[in-house]
Amino acid sequence: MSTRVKMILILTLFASISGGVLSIVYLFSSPLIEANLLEELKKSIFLVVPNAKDYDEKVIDEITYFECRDESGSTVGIALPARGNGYQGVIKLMVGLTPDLSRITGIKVLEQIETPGLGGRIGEDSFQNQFKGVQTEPAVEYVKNREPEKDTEIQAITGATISSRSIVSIINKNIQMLKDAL
Amino acid sequence: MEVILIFISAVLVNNFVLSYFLGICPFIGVSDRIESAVSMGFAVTFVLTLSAAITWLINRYILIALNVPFLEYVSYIIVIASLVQFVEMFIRKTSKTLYDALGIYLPLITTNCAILGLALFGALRDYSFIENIVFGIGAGIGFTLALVVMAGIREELDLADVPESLKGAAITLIIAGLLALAFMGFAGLISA
Amino acid sequence: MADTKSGDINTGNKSFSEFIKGFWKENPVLVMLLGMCPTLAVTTSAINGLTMGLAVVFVMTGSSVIVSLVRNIVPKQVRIATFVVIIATFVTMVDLFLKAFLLDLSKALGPFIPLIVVNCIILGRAEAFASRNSVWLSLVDALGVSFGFTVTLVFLGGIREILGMRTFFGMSVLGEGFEPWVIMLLPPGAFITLGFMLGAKNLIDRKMKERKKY
Amino acid sequence: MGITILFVSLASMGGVGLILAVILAVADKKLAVKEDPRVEKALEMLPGANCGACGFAGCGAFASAIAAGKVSVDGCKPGGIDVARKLTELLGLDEAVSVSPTVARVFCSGGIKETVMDKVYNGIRTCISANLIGGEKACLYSCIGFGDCCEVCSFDAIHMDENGLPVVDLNKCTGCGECVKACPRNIIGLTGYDEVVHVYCRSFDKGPVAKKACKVGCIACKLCEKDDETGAVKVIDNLAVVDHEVNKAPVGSIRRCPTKVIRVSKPVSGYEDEFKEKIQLEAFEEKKAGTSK
Amino acid sequence: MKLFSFQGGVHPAYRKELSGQREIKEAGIPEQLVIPLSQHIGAPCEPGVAAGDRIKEGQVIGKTVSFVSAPVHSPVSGKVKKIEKSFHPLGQKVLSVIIQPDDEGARDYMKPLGKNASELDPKDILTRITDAGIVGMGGATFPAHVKFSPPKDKPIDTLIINGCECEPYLTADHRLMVEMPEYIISGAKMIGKVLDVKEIVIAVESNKPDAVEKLEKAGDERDILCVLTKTKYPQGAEKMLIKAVLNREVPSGGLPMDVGVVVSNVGTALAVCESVRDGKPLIERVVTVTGNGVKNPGNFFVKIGTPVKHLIEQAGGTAGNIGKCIMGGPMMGIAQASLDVPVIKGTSGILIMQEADYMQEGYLPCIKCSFCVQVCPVNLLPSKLSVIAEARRWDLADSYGVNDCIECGCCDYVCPGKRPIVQFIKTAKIKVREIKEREKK
Amino acid sequence: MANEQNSLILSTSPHIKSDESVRKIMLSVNITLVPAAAFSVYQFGLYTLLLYAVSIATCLVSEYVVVRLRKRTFTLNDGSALVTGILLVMVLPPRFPAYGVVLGAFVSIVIGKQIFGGLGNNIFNPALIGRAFLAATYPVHISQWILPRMSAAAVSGATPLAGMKFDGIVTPFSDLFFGTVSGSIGETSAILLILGSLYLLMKKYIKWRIPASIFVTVIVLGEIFHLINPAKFPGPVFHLFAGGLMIGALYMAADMVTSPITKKGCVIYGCAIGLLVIIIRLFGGLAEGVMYAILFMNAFVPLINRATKPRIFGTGVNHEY
Ligand SMILES: Cc1cc2nc3c(=O)[nH]c(=O)nc-3n(C[C@H](O)[C@H](O)[C@H](O)COP(=O)(O)O)c2cc1C
Ligand SMILES: Cc1cc2nc3c(=O)[nH]c(=O)nc-3n(C[C@H](O)[C@H](O)[C@H](O)COP(=O)(O)O)c2cc1C
Ligand SMILES: Cc1cc2nc3c(=O)[nH]c(=O)nc-3n(C[C@H](O)[C@H](O)[C@H](O)COP(=O)(O)O)c2cc1C
Ligand SMILES: Cc1cc2nc3c(=O)[nH]c(=O)nc-3n(C[C@H](O)[C@H](O)[C@H](O)CO)c2cc1C
Ligand code: SF4
Ligand code: SF4
Ligand code: SF4
Ligand code: SF4
Ligand code: FES
Repeated sequence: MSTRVKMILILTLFASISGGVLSIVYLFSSPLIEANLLEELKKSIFLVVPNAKDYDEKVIDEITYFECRDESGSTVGIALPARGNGYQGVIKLMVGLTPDLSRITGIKVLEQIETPGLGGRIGEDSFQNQFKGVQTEPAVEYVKNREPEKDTEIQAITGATISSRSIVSIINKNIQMLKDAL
Repeated sequence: MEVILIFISAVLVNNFVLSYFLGICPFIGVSDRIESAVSMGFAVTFVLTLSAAITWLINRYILIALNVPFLEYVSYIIVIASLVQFVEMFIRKTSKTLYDALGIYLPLITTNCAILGLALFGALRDYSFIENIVFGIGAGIGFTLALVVMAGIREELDLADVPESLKGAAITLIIAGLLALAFMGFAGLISA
Repeated sequence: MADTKSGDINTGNKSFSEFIKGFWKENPVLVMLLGMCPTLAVTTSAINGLTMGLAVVFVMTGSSVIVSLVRNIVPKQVRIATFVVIIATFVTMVDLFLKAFLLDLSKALGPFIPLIVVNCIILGRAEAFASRNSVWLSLVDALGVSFGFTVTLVFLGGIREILGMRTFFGMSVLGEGFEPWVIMLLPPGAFITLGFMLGAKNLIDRKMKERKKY
Repeated sequence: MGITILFVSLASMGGVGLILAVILAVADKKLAVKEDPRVEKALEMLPGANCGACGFAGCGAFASAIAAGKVSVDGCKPGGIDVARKLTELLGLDEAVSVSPTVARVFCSGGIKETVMDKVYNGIRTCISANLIGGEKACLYSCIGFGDCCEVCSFDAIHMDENGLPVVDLNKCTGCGECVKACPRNIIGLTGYDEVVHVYCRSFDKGPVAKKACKVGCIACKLCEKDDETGAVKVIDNLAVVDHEVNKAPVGSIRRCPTKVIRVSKPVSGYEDEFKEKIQLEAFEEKKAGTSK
Repeated sequence: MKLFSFQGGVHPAYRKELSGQREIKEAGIPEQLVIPLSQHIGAPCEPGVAAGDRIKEGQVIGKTVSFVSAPVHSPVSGKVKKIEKSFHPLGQKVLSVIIQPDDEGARDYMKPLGKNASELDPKDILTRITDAGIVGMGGATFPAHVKFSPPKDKPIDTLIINGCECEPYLTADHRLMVEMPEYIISGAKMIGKVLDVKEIVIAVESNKPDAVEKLEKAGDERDILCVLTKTKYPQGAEKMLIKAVLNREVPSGGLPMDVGVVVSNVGTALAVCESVRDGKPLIERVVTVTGNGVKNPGNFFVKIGTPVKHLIEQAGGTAGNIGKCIMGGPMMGIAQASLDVPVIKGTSGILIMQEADYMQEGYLPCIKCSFCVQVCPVNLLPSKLSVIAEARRWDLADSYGVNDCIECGCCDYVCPGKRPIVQFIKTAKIKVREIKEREKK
Repeated sequence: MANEQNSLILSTSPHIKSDESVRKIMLSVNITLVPAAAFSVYQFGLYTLLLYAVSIATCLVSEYVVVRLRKRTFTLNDGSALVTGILLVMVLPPRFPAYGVVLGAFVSIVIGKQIFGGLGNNIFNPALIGRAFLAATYPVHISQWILPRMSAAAVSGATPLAGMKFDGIVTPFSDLFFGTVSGSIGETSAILLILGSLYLLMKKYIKWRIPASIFVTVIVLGEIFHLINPAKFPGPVFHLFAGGLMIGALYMAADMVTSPITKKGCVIYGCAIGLLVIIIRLFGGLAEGVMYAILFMNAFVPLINRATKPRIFGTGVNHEY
């Protein structure tokens, strides 16, 4: 057998073996992986929309959101995945809203790579809890170095104005987009 | 506009070497002389651009089209490895000068995280074809920038009284740390 | 490398020396300067370092064995391509495994699991050792090198975790009085710490050599 | 579904592999470049000190030249006979190679204790720089003593002693000649390991001048010439020289020299036997011990 | 009047007041003269006499063996004591004729040719310059007849007579210009005639207005132009002078004749004049003996071969403990190992420094202040060169232009780290040359 | 040898040296910093005096220890560590914790300077390395401001730049000029910094091209952006006197060790710093970019020096005349 034929055979063989082996591993692991992801999604949705027990995935104008129902089946809120740029990189959020989108019921930071101890504190509960009950009309705002006064205000993290501002603007932008779509 | 931001981000803000930690091995290995740093930088930029294009195509027309996402790593890497090998052979045959300047660095590139990292990040971020290529070029230029600056510093330090134990890779890493500190000034440049 | 050539060492000793040299004399990170990317990127905590290290142990032993099994039938021209396919297969398995069972860790390690594929250590070892040696020796070598890698990662991750978060494997070790050094969790901290680790290793080596002389 | 995925995977990966393999195979055929594999092998055999003693830019360049048959295999001094033998094997030559090992020797005996220091030197403390204006010692041919030679030795074979003179560790010295090049006063010379009798002075000054400058220099008194039974020692230009072609030890001269500047150097370990025979060292050492008592 | 100048340079304390106003005196004849047979750039002479010979003042004692060389004449009448290797001001040992003078005063000069340059044949002048053993008196000691016979393809249009004397302390040229301006002017015209130049310029630093006045009076403005240059070291370096006066740049590695210029020192002009007019070979020169190490600094007519020790006595003896004896000025002069070395044709000054004046303790790393870069008249990066030499990276030295350095010492003078930059550069030059030679082989 | 004199000294030319010395230069820098430092103690209280003391002590001790460990002799008393110690404090916020200053000073000397081989060999400005390290280590402390004793503003403790960036407040020029604003300890009083540096400029210890080109670039770019959108971007005068630009341009960018040695290089370096300052201030995530701009450009200095090697006399010109 000439080396060239051998070359072709060997590489093709190894590539297909690899494809085969992996597909088998994948077949076994994919249910677990999917379940994991689903679990996570559920957790975040139920976290930001307190009374929700179940949800429907909806898509409008390429915007995905989750309509949440309680045991009775009535709509108790909307969970909206949102993303945008922070200080260091992309921030992903889940935002819980009342069905009429007028108030925030909770937010959860899903992914962020802000500076630990600084912008990273947007992932802390004390920051996220501030958003409960905040009004979205006309827009969420942040204040610095003082207690919030209005219903639309939250307090920015000291030394991380930019991360805080990013969260606020991500929320505003995504809610606006959803509103426009609906 | 989006394209420009992607470019600036890849070069300065999220420099592959200094903030994503990709391609550190060649960064340390080939940054001792400015000439080789420039050559290596060109070679990496070239391969990054090329593989940005090809992996985008694979992602779109094989992985997504055939719904076999788990083949991502295998398919990217086999293509990149073969591609680099092919380019090396090609350059070697066609131009001796080009081979001496770039070719000898090519085998190093196959085992360079930057190449696969680029493919994975690109796929993760849903870039369009053009965006992906710009991302590749930006990452390559960012890599070259870090490499050449480091080479300049190391050539300077060659003449300095650096403590014996820190000579070579150790001081290079520390300088990379200081460079990363300096690059932190650019953080927030794309988000603000 | 000189000592691997001498024929009079018996196999048992030889494999033992193959095994331990990965820890110090041929430590992949500190001496061969390979696999630097994951070393720097994932070591924000000791546990991340450990997971990464173990993933590398798996991929490396697996692929080393296979590579040395097939080394004689793979023609030179497609050697690299074939090896990366083998390695990538193992990496994908680890990746799927982590995603299925350890989702949080998988997220923390991010893209650096797939990047094991190109980690210079893996390929370096496949090229330099497994493709030339018997299965047993390749296995021992891979284990030694990858454990050396793991230990280094845990060490680096430990330092960064202790100074950056006051904890070690999640346990609090430095008191409240110590204000964490955020820099340790950022890229500069990674580079600088590893740089000093390398310097310390060189210093120890030099001191040992000096002592040997007298 | 499972089967489909399995099938699709097999096919797609197989397809990709096939395409790439074909490309590489074609490239391998069309773009093949021949390279001499012996270069790499030769490089492995060389010591890798990149000292340049072979006259090339480094071990790599030497390896290429060797493979191309442009130079003789014994070009690498540090590698010595072992490397030369290996290279011969590699190249398939069967001519017998004979490499006579060379070592560096320092031809000055005037350290701090023996030479007059009649000026103060204020400047860069390297020999080559000090030599610009004459150094500190009265003798213009003496070792300056700042150790440039030690600095350049890649083999750690040469060190300054407490008397301010360099001493070569003959067992470590590979005869690469770096120190010879570094010395601005030509005090170090490469010598065959078996050439063991030397004049340890390089001063061309006339007797009285030399005597004033240094206690242990050659004063050109010609007594050695007179007492030399072998005809190897001559005084030329106020300095005694030993002709090594005359393969005998000028024991008479060694004994006669009033400043003891003609001496026998220590043997390179491993060659003691050969060496003793050649110059009857033992006999000489005994006699010397007797006279000095 | 416009002051001509160049980029870079330094303003060290000039200290010319020590000897500037002292008239030139005869230094007398020492007990013994040591006359090296190599006092010029080029092949050394062969002895033309033997030990024991009686010789006359002006008699040839060293014969040339090649074109680039200059004969050596006896400065006194007396007896040849011996011919042996002896210390030379440049540091090596050189074959020298040692003469015991007598009081007979026997002279053997050449035949005077005439006074007026315009009436003389340039060929005769050139032959006379050759026979008189004249070399450049500005310090470089390049044989004058070689310099004055440029190849055909390098026409010379300008002769610059260098009266800058930019070295601190030295006043020999200054005194010459003040006391013997006619000789200088006439010598300059003779050289001009040999070279067939269009213009002769005498350049003097602005701190010597009296010299200019005298020169202008002695000369005729139509033939010779006197210009003032800025008082700045190294204004007298020929490359800088040509740039300042004519705005021409001598190419790197080239000579003034490449840009159509010849530069000669005022002392050279004087020697030419004397040899043509009086037939006197170059056996005597003006030397400034100065510094705080001598009691009465002054300027002297000195016989070539006179030991330094004799001159110190003439200047009133030593003051304090002597630390350094420098032949030449403080910026470029050479420190001597003993006081027995003789004055040679290129010695323009003897500077004796007290112990307190010279010592420097060590040096610091370069702090990249770039002072040296600012002052380097040839635009090098002295800091880089010194660091390169310190790290022994000779391979880099060449690419940073080490061989273009004129060793003026400006960089060394200003360096706050007190780095011995010039010594580094000199070392590097040697190494670079060595390596190049080895490569050629 | 029979020589009645004591031995003569041999050295190569030149035999005279100017009276400049490293020590003199460094001491001059220290002295010119005193007015601004004294003003800062007055403005921000005695606590800053403690910080100066701690920083200087740490710098000197670390320098001494490292030099001793490395068995080197020089740089112990040249005063450069003193400069580093003072400048480090001058660029920190007034209430920065003292233990942080100890860490910063240690990092300045050890990582910023000694690991490169000590005085003269460092690539980056040591004081800025210390500050950047602290900014990344204690990011919260580094952005805590207080009002100075002589304050023009009523309440807010924000620095003029942060005020501009996050709240759109432009501080009046006179406050910036005299330093009655909040900010880092020693950066606030532009006038004292300028006065101090005039002496250094005169003595050429500062290469004037560096601050000049920084100022020119900042003024030009500041003006351009101000013209584009006066509401969003403040004018050039504000940029010039707000924040750390004065101390940065006059003392830190101009540090001789870490700036280019060629004239052209200095201009390139200065312009690039000016450009980066404006970019970071106007578009970056941080309010102030001087420190990062200088550090970033420090890294380029070897390349700049190489690219701007001056034309050697007699090369590359037409020799026809
Ligand atoms: C090392 C470092 C990390 C930083 N990380 C963040 C961050 O994660 N999020 C953020 O908003 N700002 C971050 N900053 C920016 C500054 O703290 C910036 O001054 C701050 O956003 C201004 O907000 P303030 O007005 O509340 O001080 C960081 C700065 C530094 C030096
Ligand atoms: C740094 C330096 C300074 C010099 N200064 C003078 C000077 O002041 N006067 C002078 O005549 N020659 C000086 N020379 C020598 C001139 O360059 C040139 O050789 C001389 O003027 C030529 O004349 P000559 O051949 O007659 O000696 C100096 C040279 C150098 C390198
Ligand atoms: C603050 C300051 C600014 C200066 N600006 C200039 C200038 O813009 N142009 C100039 O030629 N000289 C200027 N100088 C004068 C220089 O100090 C000096 O003349 C110049 O550096 C010397 O010229 P050179 O460096 O080109 O050799 C300035 C001096 C100071 C103190
Ligand atoms: C004009 C001038 C400015 C300086 N600026 C700084 C500075 O910003 N930071 C610093 O650590 N040292 C500074 N120094 C001191 C010194 O140059 C510095 O410590 C060196 O970088 C140490 O090698 C300065 C010195 C001078 C002369
Ligand atoms: S002593 Fe000299 S010849 Fe011997 S190995 Fe060392 S440098 Fe080479
Ligand atoms: S032998 Fe030569 S190089 Fe060595 S110390 Fe003596 S003078 Fe210097
Ligand atoms: S480098 Fe040479 S030419 Fe330049 S200043 Fe120094 S000594 Fe003069
Ligand atoms: S003058 Fe001295 S310290 Fe300054 S740059 Fe030049 S060599 Fe360096
Ligand atoms: S691990 Fe080597 S380049 Fe990333």
